[in-house]
Amino acid sequence: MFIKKYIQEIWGAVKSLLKGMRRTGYYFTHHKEIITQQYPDNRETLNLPERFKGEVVMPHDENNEHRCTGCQACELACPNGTIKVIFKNELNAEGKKKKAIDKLVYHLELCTMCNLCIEACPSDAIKMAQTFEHSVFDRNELTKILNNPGSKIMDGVE
Amino acid sequence: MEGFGEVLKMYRKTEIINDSKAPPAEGFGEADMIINVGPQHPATHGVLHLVITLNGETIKNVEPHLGYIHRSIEKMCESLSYRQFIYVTSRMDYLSAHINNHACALCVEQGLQVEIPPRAQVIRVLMDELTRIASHELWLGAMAMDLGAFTPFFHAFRERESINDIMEETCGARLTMNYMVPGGVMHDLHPSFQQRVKDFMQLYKSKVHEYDEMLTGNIIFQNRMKNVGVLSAEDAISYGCTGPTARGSGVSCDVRKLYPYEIYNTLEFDEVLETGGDSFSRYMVRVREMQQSIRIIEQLIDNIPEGDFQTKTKAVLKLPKGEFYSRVETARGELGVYIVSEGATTPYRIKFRSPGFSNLSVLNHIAKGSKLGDLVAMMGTLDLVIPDIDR
Amino acid sequence: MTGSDIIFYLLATLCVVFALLSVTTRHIFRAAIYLLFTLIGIAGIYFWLQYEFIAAVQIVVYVGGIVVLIIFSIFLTQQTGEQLPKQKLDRKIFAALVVFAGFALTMVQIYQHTFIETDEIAITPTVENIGKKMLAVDSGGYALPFEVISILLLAALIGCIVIALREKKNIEPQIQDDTEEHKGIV
Amino acid sequence: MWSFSNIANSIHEWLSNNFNPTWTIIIEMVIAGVAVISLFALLGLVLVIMERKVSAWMQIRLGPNRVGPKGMFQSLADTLKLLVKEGLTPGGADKFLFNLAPFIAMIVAMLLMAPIAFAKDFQLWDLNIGVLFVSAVSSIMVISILMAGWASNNKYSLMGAMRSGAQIVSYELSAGLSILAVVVMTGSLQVSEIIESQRNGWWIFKGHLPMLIAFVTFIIAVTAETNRAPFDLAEAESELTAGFHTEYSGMKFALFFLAEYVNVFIVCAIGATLFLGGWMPFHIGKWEGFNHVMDYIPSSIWFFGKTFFLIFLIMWFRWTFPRLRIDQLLNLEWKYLLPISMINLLIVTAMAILGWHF
Repeated sequence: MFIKKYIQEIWGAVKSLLKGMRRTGYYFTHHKEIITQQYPDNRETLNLPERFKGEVVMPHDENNEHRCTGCQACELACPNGTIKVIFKNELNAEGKKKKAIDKLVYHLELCTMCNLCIEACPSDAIKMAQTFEHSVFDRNELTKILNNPGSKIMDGVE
Repeated sequence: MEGFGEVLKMYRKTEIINDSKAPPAEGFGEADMIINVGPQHPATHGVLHLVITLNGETIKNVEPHLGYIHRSIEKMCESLSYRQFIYVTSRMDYLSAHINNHACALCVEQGLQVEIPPRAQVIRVLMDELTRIASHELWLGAMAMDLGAFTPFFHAFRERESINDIMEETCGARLTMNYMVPGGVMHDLHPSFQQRVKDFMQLYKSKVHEYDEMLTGNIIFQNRMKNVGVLSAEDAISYGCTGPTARGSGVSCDVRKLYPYEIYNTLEFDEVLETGGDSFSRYMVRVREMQQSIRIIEQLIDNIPEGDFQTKTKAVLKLPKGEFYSRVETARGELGVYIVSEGATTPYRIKFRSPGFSNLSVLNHIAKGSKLGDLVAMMGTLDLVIPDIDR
Repeated sequence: MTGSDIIFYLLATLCVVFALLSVTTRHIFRAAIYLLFTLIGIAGIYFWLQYEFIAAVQIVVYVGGIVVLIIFSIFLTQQTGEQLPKQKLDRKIFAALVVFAGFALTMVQIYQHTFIETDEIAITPTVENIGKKMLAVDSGGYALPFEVISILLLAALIGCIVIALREKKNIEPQIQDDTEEHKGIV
Repeated sequence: MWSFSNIANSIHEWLSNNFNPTWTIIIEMVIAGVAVISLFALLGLVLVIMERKVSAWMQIRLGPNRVGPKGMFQSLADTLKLLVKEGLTPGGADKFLFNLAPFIAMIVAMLLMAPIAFAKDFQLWDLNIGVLFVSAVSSIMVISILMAGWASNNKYSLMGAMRSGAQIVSYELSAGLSILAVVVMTGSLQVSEIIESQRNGWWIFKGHLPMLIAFVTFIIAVTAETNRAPFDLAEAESELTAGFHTEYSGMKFALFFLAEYVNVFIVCAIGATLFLGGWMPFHIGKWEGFNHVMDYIPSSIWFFGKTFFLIFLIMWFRWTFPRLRIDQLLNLEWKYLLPISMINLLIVTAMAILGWHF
């Protein structure tokens, strides 16, 4: 019958709407389900996974020594020309001239965090850091020199 | 400043040309109105530009204008080596970045003729399916928001967020992971991967009924979706639609079933088909597809074989002279990667067959004669990702 | 002059000024809005007279109904920013004369009419009284005019539906043609 | 018992003793105007923060939590921002009407405050057609939206205005019919009399099922009339960016925004007055002790409690449902709400004649 169908239709519609309202009502009263992370406040407790790709850094040990031989593998592997290796000639202990890196220039503004340079590095000289707050006021600050001033290559790394 | 004045004059001139007094386009009636939706519009989710001819609220014609986010990824890939070009494809369909990378890696592997270790295959499939769920979750939320329901957006993002956390832990990034390399995957799985995926599946299963309560069963939602933007199976084929868009019209086109790659032929899962062809069918296909992905993950998560995660390949890859094509099923449809190699370290020509482009092309066909409010429902269920269309 | 008088003259000026603006403006949409203000002013005068019911009905019918309809018809036929063409001087003079003649006729009628004072107690305009009077069939009842007006409105409604239906027929085949064309390609 | 009417009477007496009648009226009007405007501003602030918190908790978020304790002063900061923002007027716009529209929206919302009884004996103007006045004046609201949509010279705005016109004009019918249900029961349009008739029970309980249906129809219709989701087609942001107020910014936008929230408050206050007994406390039949406790709660708290409950209900709708399409919206009105409320009105009339209510 027409009227029966009409009323059934309305009843079904109201029921479906009430179902949705029950769901939102549930969340309105259950504040434990809130998933918001209050980002700048939780900086101390923020735990980024160790594989997170934030920026490329070159670890130095306590003697200010790094592991980079200047093989340019990273420079070649990079799809964007983010890394540039600049050489200098250095005298080693025996007084021989030896090629070593002067600066390893890293353009953070060009980097896409693809991890290919770290994969390519044969001596594990560079790695990804977990920093992610990269905003600066001057674009030039994003061009970084990865090796510390006066740093040397670690002994035994070829 | 002289030059600026000239530009201003030109601008004014074009304004006059675009005036409604100019001779109207063909089939443009007296009562019609042209309205520009986009490139900055909340419903286009990106920089799509639709020129819509309206008669009142009724759509007479939709003309998509593309190119606002064209970055010539294909051309860019030609100057990158076979290892390097994979990461660029993450930027095409950024919601299924993994699957895009997978297609490229498959194509390169086809050229190199390397065997992928079984562990890497399983990892790849797991990641693909996780990406598919994440992509569909985002689509669900965004589409609900297009229809005016804000709350499901946040509920869907809760699940997506936990997938992103899993991705972050294993791949090191949340959206553009670049986890695939020719010959396998970049890292081994994170030790806690299995547990976290299981946690995610538990979360998903405990929350999946919410979509039915908030959307699927909702009478307003059903009215907005049913018999809206009906795409027949013939039209889906002739416009080259793939993925959930075509499967919503009853066209079987799942690459995972028809041209299985990796280990898909050993897995148990159904190709989701709906025969309605309307927006609601497309919606149902995606919702059910998420459950199929969960099913695949369930089969694999406890059976990840031990072994290498990557085949050792040469430092500099060179594909032999020839043409290579590989296809995968992304969250949006079939993605084809076509490489022409001249034997050098970089491809001679690369062509991507992106699913979004063909899916967008049906928009005018299905939108004609429907209301303006339906257009957002159609665009939502076509699941357009603009960088995928423009590349 | 008491406060009450001041309010009356304010309302009266409002009505007259907006009525004049409404016929002199060349923006058609503004004319509708000025008309709206005139009608609201008249409603204000009813409120001032403490005929709240009539005032409310004035707003419901004229502001909520008639002006909205006028605005809708402007929306459907006109373009934003377009001005109406300037009228010729002779037309203006003629219109002014007609208006003046009408005004004079009304005023003459009012001044010649002898208003008879009655001893009967005025009916308080409460809702109940108005309702009873509206449906009364004895002398002084408004049942017949009420019904006549409703038939007129019904006729107008049917006319609207007929016009709307005719237009629909013209549009539909056009859409069908388009879909057939596409099927041909397939 | 402590009451607002005593304060009002003492002020009136003091003014009458010190000034002549004209000045007394003018000063009283100024006081009432200032009170309405401050209530207006306060309501805007409270309702905005309420909406944001309600939406946040439904969407498993925290919501504003920076300005003030728990973010309670967030809407104050928003107001400050809107005040200092530039109010742009687009080039091709009809400047006069464009700038006039938000003020019309405001003035209408203010006028609607007049017949609402905020507490026992606390009412600005208890005119004998109170309810009709509200539904009449609220129909001017649509004019401001149409004006804004037309004057913006923007196609989105125009479409939003057209939609809103069609929507408000049609939903006024079922809102009016469901108001009539109560009017038929009480036999009066006067707000104070309607409240008085609910001394022994609210209409929603006294009137059995037909009154409940009238209440539901009323809530649906006023949600549509105030352009709130799921009927927010006039500003449907995914279709029309922002509908009729696409081109508005700064304070002019804020006025529209405020008017929307105040309208929500007013329709909920009317709903509370008609169906939930206004400031009348909740009484249960013969439970004398219980009724006595309820009487101790001030009448203004009863009124605002009921009103804010209805506002919460309307917000709950907004954050749960998807938006309707324009033809479905009109279908809902003409095929469902209007016939239902018409038949309902007939039943209510029969009930009133036969005296089938408590």
